[in-house]
Amino acid sequence: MPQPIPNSTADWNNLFNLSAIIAVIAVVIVIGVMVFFAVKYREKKGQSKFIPQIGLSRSRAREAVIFASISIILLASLTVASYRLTPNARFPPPVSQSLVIDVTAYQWNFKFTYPNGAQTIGECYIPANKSIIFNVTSSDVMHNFGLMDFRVKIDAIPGRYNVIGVTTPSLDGNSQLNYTIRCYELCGSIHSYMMAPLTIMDPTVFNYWLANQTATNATLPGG
Amino acid sequence: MDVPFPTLLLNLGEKMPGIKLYIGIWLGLVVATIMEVVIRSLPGPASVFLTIILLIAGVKAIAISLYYQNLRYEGIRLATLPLAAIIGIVFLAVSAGLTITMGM
Amino acid sequence: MFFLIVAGSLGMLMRTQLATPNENFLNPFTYDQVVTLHGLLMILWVLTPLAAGLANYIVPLQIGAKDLTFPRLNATSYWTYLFSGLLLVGTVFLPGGSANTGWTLYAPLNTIQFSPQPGATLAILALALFAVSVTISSINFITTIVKKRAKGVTWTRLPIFTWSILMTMALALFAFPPLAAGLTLLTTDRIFGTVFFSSTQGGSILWDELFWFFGHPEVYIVVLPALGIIAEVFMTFSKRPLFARKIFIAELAAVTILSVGVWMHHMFTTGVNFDVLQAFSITTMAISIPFEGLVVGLVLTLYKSRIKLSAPMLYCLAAMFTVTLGGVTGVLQAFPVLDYAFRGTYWIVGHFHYVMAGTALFALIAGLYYWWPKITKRKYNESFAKITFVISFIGFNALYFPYFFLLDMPRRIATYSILSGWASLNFDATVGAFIFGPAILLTLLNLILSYRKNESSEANPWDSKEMEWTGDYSGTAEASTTKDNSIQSKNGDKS
Amino acid sequence: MNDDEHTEKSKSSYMPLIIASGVAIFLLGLAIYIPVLVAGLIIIVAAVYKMFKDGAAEKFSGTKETPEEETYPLESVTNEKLGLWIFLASEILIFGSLIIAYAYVRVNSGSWPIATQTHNVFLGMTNTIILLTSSLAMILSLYAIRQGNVKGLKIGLGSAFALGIAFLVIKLGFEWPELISKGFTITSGLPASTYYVLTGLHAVHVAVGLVAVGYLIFRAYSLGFTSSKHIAVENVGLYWHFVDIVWMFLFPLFYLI
Repeated sequence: MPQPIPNSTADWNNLFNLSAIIAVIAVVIVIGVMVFFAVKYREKKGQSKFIPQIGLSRSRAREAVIFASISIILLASLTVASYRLTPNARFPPPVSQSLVIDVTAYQWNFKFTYPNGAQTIGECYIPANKSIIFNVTSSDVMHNFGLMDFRVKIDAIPGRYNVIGVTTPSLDGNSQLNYTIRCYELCGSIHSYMMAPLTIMDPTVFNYWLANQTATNATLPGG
Repeated sequence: MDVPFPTLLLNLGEKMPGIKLYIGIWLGLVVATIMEVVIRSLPGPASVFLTIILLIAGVKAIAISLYYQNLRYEGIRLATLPLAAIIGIVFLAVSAGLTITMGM
Repeated sequence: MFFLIVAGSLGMLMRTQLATPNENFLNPFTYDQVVTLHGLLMILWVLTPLAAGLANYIVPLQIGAKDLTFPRLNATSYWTYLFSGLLLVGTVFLPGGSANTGWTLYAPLNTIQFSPQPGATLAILALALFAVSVTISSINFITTIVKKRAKGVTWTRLPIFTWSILMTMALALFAFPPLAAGLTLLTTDRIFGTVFFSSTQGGSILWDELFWFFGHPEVYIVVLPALGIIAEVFMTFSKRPLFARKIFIAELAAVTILSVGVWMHHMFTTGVNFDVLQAFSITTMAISIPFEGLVVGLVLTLYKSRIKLSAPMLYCLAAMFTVTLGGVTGVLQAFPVLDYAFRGTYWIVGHFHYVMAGTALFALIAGLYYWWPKITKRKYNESFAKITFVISFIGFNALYFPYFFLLDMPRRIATYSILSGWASLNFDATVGAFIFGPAILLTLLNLILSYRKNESSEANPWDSKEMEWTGDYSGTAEASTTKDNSIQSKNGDKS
Repeated sequence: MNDDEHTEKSKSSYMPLIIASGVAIFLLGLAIYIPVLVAGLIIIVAAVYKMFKDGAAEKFSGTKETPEEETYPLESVTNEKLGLWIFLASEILIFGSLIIAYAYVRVNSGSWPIATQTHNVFLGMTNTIILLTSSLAMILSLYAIRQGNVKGLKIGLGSAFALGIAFLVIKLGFEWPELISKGFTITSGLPASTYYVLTGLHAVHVAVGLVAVGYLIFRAYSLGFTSSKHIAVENVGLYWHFVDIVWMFLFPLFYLI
């Protein structure tokens, strides 16, 4: 059964497609016109070098303004759209309604600390249908907590806590959902291998698992 | 762009005030320096010190650049260079400052 | 040139490494060094000085000066540049190797704790020396352009390329000192044990600020001369005046000024105050507007013209393509929310390779071809040039276009697993690299060969109207029309 | 870039090459092996001395613009002065960035030692006044030579030089040892780092300025300046005053606040 697409990803894809389409259109127009000119006005054999002047001495303020205003309108609309999405990641719902997980990145792995003090290294388990807040920091160099399946990233910076929030999708039929957390900032030799599986489980299963964690405060084998 | 430039301005760089002015400025600078130290020794909130003392420092710097570096007589066009640099620095300072104080 | 080849081959090494999953052609540490050196050399030691080198010869000609104002300083700048580059390349041979931090040298990975090898220190010092060199030459160029224009070369008649160089140098003057400051702090950190960037009191954000305050203008330092060259070549080969010349210059100026005010879009994911970031995302979009104006102006220059598709023209058309593509992808990154996904991925790599490797390199090659007869009095092999152009353009796109689909592949990873599904695209890219690299080498070969068989070219092979070719700086021909905003249009009339 | 080489050849001087290589070797040593650094230093000193001897520093100055050049909007400014001001602009940016870095880490780190307890305010103030006085001496010497008064020039330059030396002696000879004895060494955390780096870099600038002033004195005695020919005096003066201005900010930032 296919894994559901998280909301944040869906929104992101919409915005991306929208702007990508606009971008592609822009490129096609500009380049198309350029190539068209380049071909149409190509210098032909035996053609006189004399070309009739069309009023090019005149300033082109009007055209410039028109082009500028078109692009301003496009950009402004996209901006509004993008700012409507942004807060989901940067300003997640209040802590009271969400599960807060402290993430400590270090060379070269992630350590996840759950509200009840349980810790996992190199793998993360979160419940479905819940807003999760990752409280990201680093214990040595600058890393990046990248969750591309949710289209969110935040830098893990020593001496600083950065918050990133995601809302996990519902399992709809899957026993669990598997995603990958990657480091997206060059952090040393093993950077390429610095990743951690993110497993989304059914909330009850998750609570049971978490309870077990506290009971035997065993940290799972690191990945 | 190509306006003929008044020739009397051409040797402004050479024009210099009297020797007395220089010594006067120097006295002023020394007094300002001592004032900074005195102000520091006065009781009061640190933020006030900071503003006052930095203001004095700024005034001193301006005085030096205007008279000793002769900017006052070079005309504004040359002064635009340091001004541009200072504007850039202020911009960097403000942006960087915002990232500290309000950073989450 | 030498550095171009070195850096290029480093790039090839990387592509070889990434051609197939789980490749062990380079070990990760070596790979990181290769990444770092490739970035530093290409951006700083190749693209920036290539433009400066051209300008060094062309700008005096365009403004009718005998030479730059301070020949000695010019020489000093050149030698410091050369030695700094040699130092950087030399770091490879040191025990412990070179810097392995990527060209952004992010703190605190760049501190002595995390990259203890002396090579890293030397690389940083080389960078500082380079900054000195650039500052010297920017002083020289600005003074020259302001003070040494021949009679008649008023600001209105100043050629576009000279304009672009003037702005480039002003930008360099702004951008490099903060970098130098950051490098000073970093050096003292590494040598005298100060704790700026190893401290957790905002050390690494501080580096971001200082570095990107330099880093983003640097992009424009690389791109502005390219635009200048494109404008010159378009004017010459389409026999048309530049479309709306004054507006073009104004847009150049706008880009220059704005480019100082956008650097924080490199820090969208550092989690600093979000309002500031949004402000910077707006400035970033603001800068795209004059930039778009430049591109449109260039395209409309071709309207109703007589285009001669010589090699320089072809390269400029290619550069226009890449700058447009790179530009729009850049605009997408201006949105913080989109950038959350883009940051540190191969999408970014593709974007700035289109802007830098594409636009800058193609335009600079165009400039070399265009001014070659002027500089060396030699004719290069036109058809050979066209062939190499086609090859390199195909190779370029085969190399960098796949990057836009590697949206979730982290940059600067030495290898990746077969499961990631990145293998095929990476293989394409590598194939492209092995087309692109040799093509560039052939281009250089072509230029060198033109030396060997000394078939001298006529004074003005493109029968250009530009001053460096005609050698007429008086402007008397246009004296009647100083109000006219476009000198070349009158030239067109007379022709 | 071939074009640079072309310029270099046409000017046929190896001084730039020597200086550049000297600096490069210096940095090499700084990074790897200190004795190499000394070698680089020797090369630089030798080059500078050579320049003193044949007054090559004058040759670094630009070619004069002929009257039929467009120089708008800076007609009244000589090329050298313009170049120097551009250089000063970049210096402003460097020191500005450093001060920003200082403020940044200072605000970010919660606790910061009280300046007046760490640093010797009296020495700092003395140094400030010394620098101010040397600036005065500098400008007065320029004033003197504009009047054609060579003796005044020599006195002015001499006193400026002496005061600069005094500044360095107080800073490196008294202040830093005192601080280090207090355990306020360069490796002891951010306050020390910022202090030593900023004031150290400023001290380096003072030293460079001293070399330049020394060159002026040398010139004043050997080739001599006249009321019409003294661009070097003015430009070195500009630099000297700039170093002074920087200290105007460093002093309160480190000693008072």
